[in-house]
This record gives sequence, C-alpha cells and structure tokens, in this order.
Amino acid sequence: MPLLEISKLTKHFGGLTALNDVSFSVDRGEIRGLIGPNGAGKSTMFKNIAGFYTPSAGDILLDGESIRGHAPHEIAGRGVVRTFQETTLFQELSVFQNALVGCHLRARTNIVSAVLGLDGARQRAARQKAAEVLEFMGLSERRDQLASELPLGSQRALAVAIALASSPRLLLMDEPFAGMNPEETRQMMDLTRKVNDSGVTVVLVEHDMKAVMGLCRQITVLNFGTLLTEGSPEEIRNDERVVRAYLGGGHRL
Amino acid sequence: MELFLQSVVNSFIQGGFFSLWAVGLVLVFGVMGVVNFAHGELVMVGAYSIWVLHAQYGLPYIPALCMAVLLVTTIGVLMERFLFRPKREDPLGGLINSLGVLFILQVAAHVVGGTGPAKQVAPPFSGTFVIEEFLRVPYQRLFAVAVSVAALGLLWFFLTRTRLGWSLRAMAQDREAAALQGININRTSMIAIGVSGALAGLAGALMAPMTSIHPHMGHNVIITAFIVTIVGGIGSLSGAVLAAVLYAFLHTFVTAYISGTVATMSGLLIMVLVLIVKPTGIMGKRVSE
Amino acid sequence: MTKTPTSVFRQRFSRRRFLGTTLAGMGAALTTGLPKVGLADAKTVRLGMNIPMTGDYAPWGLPGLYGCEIVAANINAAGGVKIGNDTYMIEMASYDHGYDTEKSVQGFKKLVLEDDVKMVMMLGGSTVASIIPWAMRKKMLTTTLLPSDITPDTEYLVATCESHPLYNVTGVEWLADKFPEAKTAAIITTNDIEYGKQSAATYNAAFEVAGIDVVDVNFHGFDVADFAPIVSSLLSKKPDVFCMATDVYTTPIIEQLFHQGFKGKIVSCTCDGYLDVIAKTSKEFVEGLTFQFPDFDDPALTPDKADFPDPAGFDAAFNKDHAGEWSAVAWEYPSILLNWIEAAQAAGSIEPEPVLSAMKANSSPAHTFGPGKWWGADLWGLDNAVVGNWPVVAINDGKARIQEYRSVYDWLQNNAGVLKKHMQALDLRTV
Amino acid sequence: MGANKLTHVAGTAALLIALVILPGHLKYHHQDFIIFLTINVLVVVSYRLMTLTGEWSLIHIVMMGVGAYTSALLSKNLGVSVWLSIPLAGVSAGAVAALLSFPLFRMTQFYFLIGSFAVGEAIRLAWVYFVYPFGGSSGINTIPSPELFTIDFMEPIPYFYLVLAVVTLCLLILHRIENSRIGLTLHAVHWKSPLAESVGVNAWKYRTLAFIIASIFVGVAGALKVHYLGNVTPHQFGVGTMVFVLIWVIVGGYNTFYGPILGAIVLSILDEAFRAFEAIRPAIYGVLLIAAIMFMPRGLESVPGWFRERLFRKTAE
Repeated sequence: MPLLEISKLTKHFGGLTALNDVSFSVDRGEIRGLIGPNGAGKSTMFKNIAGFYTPSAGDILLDGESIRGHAPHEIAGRGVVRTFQETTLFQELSVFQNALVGCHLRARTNIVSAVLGLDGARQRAARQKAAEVLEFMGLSERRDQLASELPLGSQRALAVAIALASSPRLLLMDEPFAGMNPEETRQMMDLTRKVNDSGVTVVLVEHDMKAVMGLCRQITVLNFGTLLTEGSPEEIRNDERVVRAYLGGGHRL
Repeated sequence: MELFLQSVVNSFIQGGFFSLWAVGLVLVFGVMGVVNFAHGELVMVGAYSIWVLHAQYGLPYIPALCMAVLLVTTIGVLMERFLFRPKREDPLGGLINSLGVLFILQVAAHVVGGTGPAKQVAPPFSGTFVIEEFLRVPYQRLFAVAVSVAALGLLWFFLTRTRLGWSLRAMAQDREAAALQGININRTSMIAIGVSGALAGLAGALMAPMTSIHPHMGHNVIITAFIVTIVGGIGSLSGAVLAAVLYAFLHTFVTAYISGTVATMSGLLIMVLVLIVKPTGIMGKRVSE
Repeated sequence: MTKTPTSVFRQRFSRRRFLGTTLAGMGAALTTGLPKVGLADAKTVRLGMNIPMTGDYAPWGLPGLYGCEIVAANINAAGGVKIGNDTYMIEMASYDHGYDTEKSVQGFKKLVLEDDVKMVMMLGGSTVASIIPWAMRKKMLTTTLLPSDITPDTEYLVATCESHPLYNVTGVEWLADKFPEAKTAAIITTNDIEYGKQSAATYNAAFEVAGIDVVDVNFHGFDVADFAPIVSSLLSKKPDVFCMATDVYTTPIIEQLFHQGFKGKIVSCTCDGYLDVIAKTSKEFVEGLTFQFPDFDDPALTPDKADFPDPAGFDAAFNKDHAGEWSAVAWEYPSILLNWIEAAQAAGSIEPEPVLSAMKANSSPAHTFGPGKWWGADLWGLDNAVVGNWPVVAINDGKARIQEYRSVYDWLQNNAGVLKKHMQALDLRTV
Repeated sequence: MGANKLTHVAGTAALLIALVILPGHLKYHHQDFIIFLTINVLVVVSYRLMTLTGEWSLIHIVMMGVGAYTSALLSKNLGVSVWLSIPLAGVSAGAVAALLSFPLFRMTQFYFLIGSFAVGEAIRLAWVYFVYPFGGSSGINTIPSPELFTIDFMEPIPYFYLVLAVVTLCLLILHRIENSRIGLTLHAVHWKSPLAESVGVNAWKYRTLAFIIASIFVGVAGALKVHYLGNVTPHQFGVGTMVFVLIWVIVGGYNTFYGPILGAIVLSILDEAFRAFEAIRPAIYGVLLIAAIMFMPRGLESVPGWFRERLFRKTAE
C-alpha cells in the first residue's frame, strides 16, 4: 500500500477549478517531485493534503485511511507536516524555541501540570528532541540566535527542523530552494537527502528543475489543475507535453 | 397607520445619519487600516461648531454648516498627518492615538460649552410638513435627509467616476498592491480621512438643531457606526449604507412598537449573529483564499 | 434676567476660562502638600463634596460646588457663622469621583480623613452605596439627593433637600385640579433605577391618585439619538397628558411633541432649559408646561415661602460667574449647606454626630421651600429624608413662574401605600 | 543568563517587601488607591495573556464583571463564604468564557475585537435589564467582606494585604503559564498560526484556552474588587473602563510580562497627580497617551532597556 494516495481530487474556488480529478500516489521512502508551471495547482494540492483546504471532491488516503477534511493539526498528528513557500518561522523566538514549538505533539501538556511543573519529564524529552533536530540540521551553534537573524539557508534549514521535530512520516516541502544560490541549494539538497535517509518520505514542490531532477526518482507534473504526466526525470525531460506546458507558462526546462 | 408611516419616515432620516457616521469610519478603516475611535467626537465637534457659530455668533446656518465641515475635515487631516501616518505600521498605536484625540476633543467641548445642561440649537428651518392624520415631518429633518442623500450621492460619484476615487477604492481593496501600482499612499490616506471628517462634520452640523449637544454625544455615534460597519461588511461602502438604512428601520420600528431597550439589544444581537454566520458582513468582500 | 445665549458664550470666553483653570491647576499641583496657613483668630470648618465634576454626570455635580462656593463666600464675607462659642469660616473641600465607585471611595476617605470635613455631600446612587459601609461605621454625616439611597442601616445618611422624585406628586396634583378634563397620561423615562424608574413609579402613583389613567410608560436607554420614534409611539395612544419623568432629554422630547402636533398638557420633572425649548418650538406651544424647579429670580420665592437667603441675588451671582451652567443642583447643595449650619448652631458643635442629632431632633427641620418633616420609614425603613412643600412651576408667557406651593408630606401621608404598590411593580426596593 | 534571573528574583523580592511596607506610609485615600491599582495589575496581566495569541478583545472587563457578580450573588444571596466565592468567581468567568468561545473564535483580528465588544455589551445590558437577580442599573449593594479571625477587612490595610497576596499568587501562576510549554505555544499561535497548525498545534484550542485563563484571573480580580467596594453595578464594566485597560497595556508595552504592569501603575499615578487640573484632566491624559505612543512606540517597558544601554555605553567609554 502506498503511504499517500490522492484519488480523483477536485478543488473549486467559486467558479474557478484549481484542481480537477487528480490522482497519484507516493510510496514509502520516496522523494517525490511535484512540478508544473505557475497556476498548475501544486500549492493548492499541498494545502489540500495538509488540511488547510477541504477538497471539493475526491479523497486523500494516508496509509489507506482517509484524511480528507481533517484540520491541519489533526493531520500533523498523523505524521504529515508541511513547510511553507516563503520562509515561515517564528521570527521573534530563538532557533531553539522554534524547534521546541515543533515538538508540540510530544510536549503538549495541561495547564495544571504546566503550572505545578509536573510535566518535567515530557519537557525534558522535548528539549532533547529539539536539540537533536538542530544537531541533525547543523544548527546547533545558532541555537540561541533569534530566527529573524539567520541567513536564508539556515532559515530554510530551521523550517525543516521545525517540521522534523514533530517526527513526521511524510514531509511536504513547498519550494525549499526558491531564491537560493547554487552553494545553498547544494547544501539544502544534501539535507533533504539526509532527511529522506532517516526514513521520512518527502514530497516537494519546486521550480528549480536541477534540484528536482537531482533528488527525485519519480516526478508528477500538473498543468491547469490536471495531472499531465508522471515519470522518471529522464522521461519528464523528454516529454513533449511537459515542454509545451512550460513554454506556455514562460519557463524553460 | 399614522405610527407606521411616521416610523418609515423616521427610519429614513435615521438611516441618513447612520450612513454618514458609518461610511466615514469604513473609509478610514479600509484605506488606512486604523480604527478611529475619535470618529464620534468628530461628529460632536461638527455639532458644537453649529452651536458656536450659528447659535452663539449668529452666523447664518448654511455658512456655519460649511465652516463646521471645513473645521472637522481639517482636524481629520491633521490627525492623519501627525498621528496616523507615523503609526502606519502600528495599528494599535494608531488606535491609542485616536483615543488620545477623543479625550482632548471632549475636554475642548467642555471648555467651549461649560458643564451644565446639554446645548440646544434652534432649528433654522422652522415649521412642519403636515398631512393631517397621516404624517408630520419637520422641515429641518427633510433638509437633513436631503443633504445626507446628496452628500452620499456625491461621494458615490467621486469614488466611481474619478481617478482619485478609484485609487481610494483600490487602497481599500488591497493596500500593498495599490502601493505597488504607484498609488500615493500619503495622498490617498489624507483624502480618505478628509472625506471621513467632512461626512462626520456634516452629520454633526445637520444633527445639531435636532439633538442635545454635549461632550459625550460621540459615544452613541461610534457604537452605532461599529454595528453598521460590521453588519454591512468592513470593506464595503455600499454595504455600510445598506446596513445603516436596515439598522435604522430595525431600531425605529422596534423602538416604536416594542421598546428602545429591546431595540438596542436586538441591534447588538444581530451584529453578533452576522459576525458568526458571515463575518465579512452582508456586502463584505470575500476573503481570498 | 438676561440669559440670552450669546451673552452666555461671550462671557465665558472673555474670562479666558481655559487659561485660568489651567494655571489654577498648576498652582494647586505645586502647592498640594504644603501646610495651609489660616487666619489666626477665625476658625475654619470644612465641608466636603464628593461629586462628579468630569464625565457625563458632571452637570449634576459641578454646578453644586459653584453654588456652595458662592454661599460660603457670602457667609464668610459677613463674618462667618457662630457655632457654639466659636465663629467659623466655611470652606468647601471637593473631590471629583466622575461617577466612579472606586474613586468615590477614595474621595470620601480623603475628605473625611485628610481634609477633616464635618459633612460629605453626594449626588446619590452607586457612588453613595459604595461608601455606605465605611461611612456608617465612621458615623460620618453624609447627604444624598436621592432618598432612595436610604435603607434601615443608613443612620448617618440624610436627604435634607431634594427629595427626588417625591416632589413630582405636587405637579400632577396641581394639574389635575386645574384641568379636570385630563383623563389619560403617557410617561417617558430613562430605564435606570435611581432616576428613571423611581420617578416613573412616583408619577404612576400620582396619576392614579389624581384619577388619571396611565396609558403607556416608555423606558429608554441613555443612548437615544432620536426621540421621534418613541414620541410617535406614545402619541399613538392619544394621551391627554405627556409626562417626562427624567430630565436628561426634555428639550428634544418636547421638540418632537411640537412637530408631531401634540395638543395636550405637558408635565416634566425638570425643565432647566426651557428657554432652549421655546427657541426650538414656540412660546405658545410651551405655555402652561408644568414642572418642579423654579428659577431663583422667581418673585414667588419670598422669605416666608423659601428658606434660602436672597435667591435672586444668588441667581445673579451664579450666572455672572458660571453662565450657562445652571442646573437644579446649583441651589440644592447650598441648601444642604444651610441645613447643616442651622443644625450645627442648634447643636453648638460642628462634629457630625451632634449635628445629626440636632437635625433629627428638630421636628420641623429647615427645608428650601419652608419647614418639612422627617419621613421615609414607610418606604425605605428610616425617617432620614426631609419632605415638605414643593413648588409647582409652569411657563407663563415665556417665563417659568411658581404657580403655588403644595405639600409633598401631606400627599405621602395619604397615599404612601399607592406609591409603594407602584414601586414594587417596578421591582424597586421598599421595606 | 543566571545573573539576569538573579536580578529579576531580587528585584521582585525587593518590590514585594516595598509593597508590604508601603501602605502604612501612605495617605489614607492612597491606601484605597493602591488596593484598586493592585487589582488592576491583575486585570492587565491577565489581559496580556490573552493578547499573546494575537487576539485583542474588548470583553475582558465584562468578564471581570462576571466574576464580580458571581461572587456578590453567591456571598450575599446564598451565604457562601467569601473565601469560597472568590475562587468560584474565577471559575464562573472561565465557564462563561468557554461558552462564549464558540461564537467568538469563529472570528479573528478586527472582527474578533468588534465581536467581543458586541457580546460583552449584550452581557452588560442583561445586567441592566434583569433587575432580578442582578439589581438593574443600581446593581447589588451591601456585599459582605471576607471574615477571618478578628481581622477587619473593611479597613484598607488588611484588605490591601489580602489583595496583595491573592494578586501575587495569581501573577506567579500567570508567569509560570507564560514560561511553560503552553506559553510557548501561545506565542507560536500568535506569530504564525498556519506554521503552528502544521506542526500539530490546535490554534483554536489554544486561543480558547488563553481566553478562559485570562477570564478566570480577571474574574478573581472582579471578586476582589466587589468585596472591598461592597457594591457592584453594570456601569463599572462599560467599554469606557475597557478603554483604560487597552491604554495601560499598549502604553506599558505588551512584549514583556511587566510592560502592562508598568503601564497600569505609571498611568494611574499620573492620572491621580493631575487631579488638581479638574475638568481639564482627561485632555492632559490624552496628550500624554499620544506623546507616549509617538516617542515610546515600544511602550514603557522599553525605557529600562534604553537606560541600561545608555549606562552601559557610558561606562564603556
């Protein structure tokens, strides 16, 4: 059984159809690329999976169970976590506190324990996990800095760290390479592989074709809200329809 | 029958005032993102201007009304320039500034008028329009409702038919996008609060001969304007006018047939209901997803 | 009397009031805390006023302070008052509580413990209720304008002047005598307890006793922007008498009566702004409007009827310094001050307890409109309010003129039960 | 870090000791003043907890009224001991908040601000209109004082110590909540709600939680107030009072725990100092507010840091 299965997913906004009858599935342990020209429905797809939108029709199955229409925090509780398009962090908190927020699911507590300090063991475990993910993402040295003070690459890494802190099974990364220079992109690709190696399935929406082609074995292409094609990087690169779609959208492969 | 007809006319007169109050508040909130808590005090200053200029110094009503509008517009523009513009990125700061203005204007009114009973202005248009057994409307009220409608019509023309009006509406829709399109935020904000002040001053000046003028009369104005704004939809000027008339009908009829206390309560409850069912108001713009 | 609006306004500004007040404030701010140096030979007795001087209740506080200052200045200029073996100058100490209960408590304690006042005058309502426990424990002589503040436990709280709203019965009684053809009445009032409902209950009772049917009572909030709908609604019941039980909105209400073609009699609790009303309607329409509060230059305020020194002179002095700020409290607080002096002289002491005892011992205590009687046990459980005669005022040819004096006390002796019934019908506290 | 914490603890302890010694050295009416001021400190600190989630409400002072009315009715009409009715006041305010959260938290931001005002005003009008049991506009009088041995809680000094003790305890709890996991999550809900939700935070639940906690503590504050005043009226909890809470919090600064406290204390003392100006006083207050916002945009709480910086620079030179 695939980890994630999208089945005939449709999403309307008023009279506009953002996604139309899209189906695909992602296997456990994969790094899947989700590409397509602007307005193809990639981000809408992510928001549907993560629970920020409710699909108009169709279903989303995680491990064979429907998660359609669940609230974002419930879906996160089932191990599906997303990162955001532009760098979205808790800017006023320190790097460590950011990671700590990510540990929410294991550290959440009730008010009485919080006041009386009865949840010490839980909070110690959360702090340990936060330290671990920072170490994993190479951010240990910056742990007391404010998130807003980090350079772009580290901010992206922190965004992933926050997501990892909640021990996801499936990580949805929304344009993690946008605006990065080649060196930063290379480091981020390494990190993504490292995350994947640790057992997390990754789906990423990305415009940086070099990165997508370098990371993914399977790529899904959306165009005008419909599934255009699926295949290996090689197949996608040589697919006439994909080239035409991108030319129409003003992009070049 | 007489009560019914009388109530219909009363509703339209009230609706005119409610519209003038609310449209100004909506405009400033839409364009500048500031909740101007001193809006009711601007209306109060308009009314006091008539008391001073017309009732005390004997200036004829119409010139006094024009000066009231001018004065309140000026206060509004000064508020924008010196209090709201520096706080554009800090809406809470803008809110506190408007509260500061509220206190200052109330004391100014107290200094001008003294303590003691509320001030009264004799109506410049005396007499009553009468259809025996059917309807009685003071000419002063007919004048007020005519001027309100004319002012709102003029505003509508300005907003839909002129370039400046267009930029105002664009700002109210999306401030950042408007700025990117080269709309001058400073100028547009100033015009927004100028129009808002003019309407407030006009409302105060029109109300002056029909109401009691006292330093705290703005309280009722701002609360009514809030209710109307919410029911109409925060970004929507036409919604505000529609909601103002509807609310005036509700308030007038419930007051006439049940009681004033029930009217106030039902106004608040309707506001809560609208907020729960459709937080963007009856004519509010859809929140884009 | 030349209370034309224009002169009122110019007067205010010729005195550069704003600057004056500000400078006075600065001066006071600088000198607060410094010991006050008094005249060596004359003693001073300080009387307190814990009243609203800012905010929307200020019109029921501040004019009273002005009035007291005028009366005190007159007394002091004449050499003070002789109480016991000493001669005292009168000094007013005031605290602005802005009709806030917290500030009322602070103000009361400041006046009693720091300013050492011998009596505290207050407006009434919740600001009195919040000081009652402490004031009663300290046995502090306290006065209110609302006798409904009196309870069986408020031994030191007296209402010696305005017996709001009991005096309203006289106006209704007079009207019924003069115009026996009036058969129905409609009442409009605010929906609060202290002022609105108390007054509505009194009018209900007075109309019942006078044989007039009350066809409708409208309770409205303090947030009414337009009285047209309420007045339309009440007039649709075709009342012969239109009655305004509270005083906040008399002018706009009468204006609506005028425009909506009301032909009957109008009764009001107060009508301080009747000149405004005439300006907004017509002299003819307002003719005969009946209410309870005279102008103080009224020739009928003769020494045998009114226990107030030189009312016309007081009126002139007030309007000279505080033009346009007159309200009924302008003479009510001074009247209480005069009651206190009388009692203190009888007691030979300025201390609260003996003064109160002297007050209560007097079986016909001084009252603004002739001697009164202690009353109140029937309604509130304690005879701590002075009721006596009260004038009925009506507009004659554009002037408020006292028509006659009638006895509130006699009415209550005969009809307290009716009043109690109507109070209970409105959920008002009675014993 | 450790030194910093030590200064905080030492500073707080010094402040507490000062507060314990203070009332005996004050003028009588200032003793009452600090009682109400101390209660207001609890009002603003609990309000700040609510604002941590980024939502500004106008209903806070009405929730104080809920606590006040509860405690008044329980102790006066049902004879419940004041020692029990004060905590029950908090419980009932919290329960009312929990009920109200269903309609209120369908809204956010400006809509929430205005919606909370409308709901609050409706509750307040209910107190005015339902004479039984709320007493209408004149409210409830002769509310009993607490009783303990022979201590006379009608006198200001004993009552001040009671208020000081309760408020200190409440502030301690609020401080712990803010610095706990829950406080961190509330911060997260504020800054980037979608990000918080994407790691499993139920933002709605945490907004509600903040509203309930804030209401519980402000309910206790309301109860403390009525048992000293002896009466409660709807007038005390109007939007006019709420405006002052907003002013204290914003002018004081809402980024630190002590900012709102500073705001309440400094502005209340200044207002008291301007009494001599009589009727002009509100305008002076208005000018002061504008000056504070224009020249101290980050609130009074930024002043100590500003001084520290200057001092530090001086010593460095």
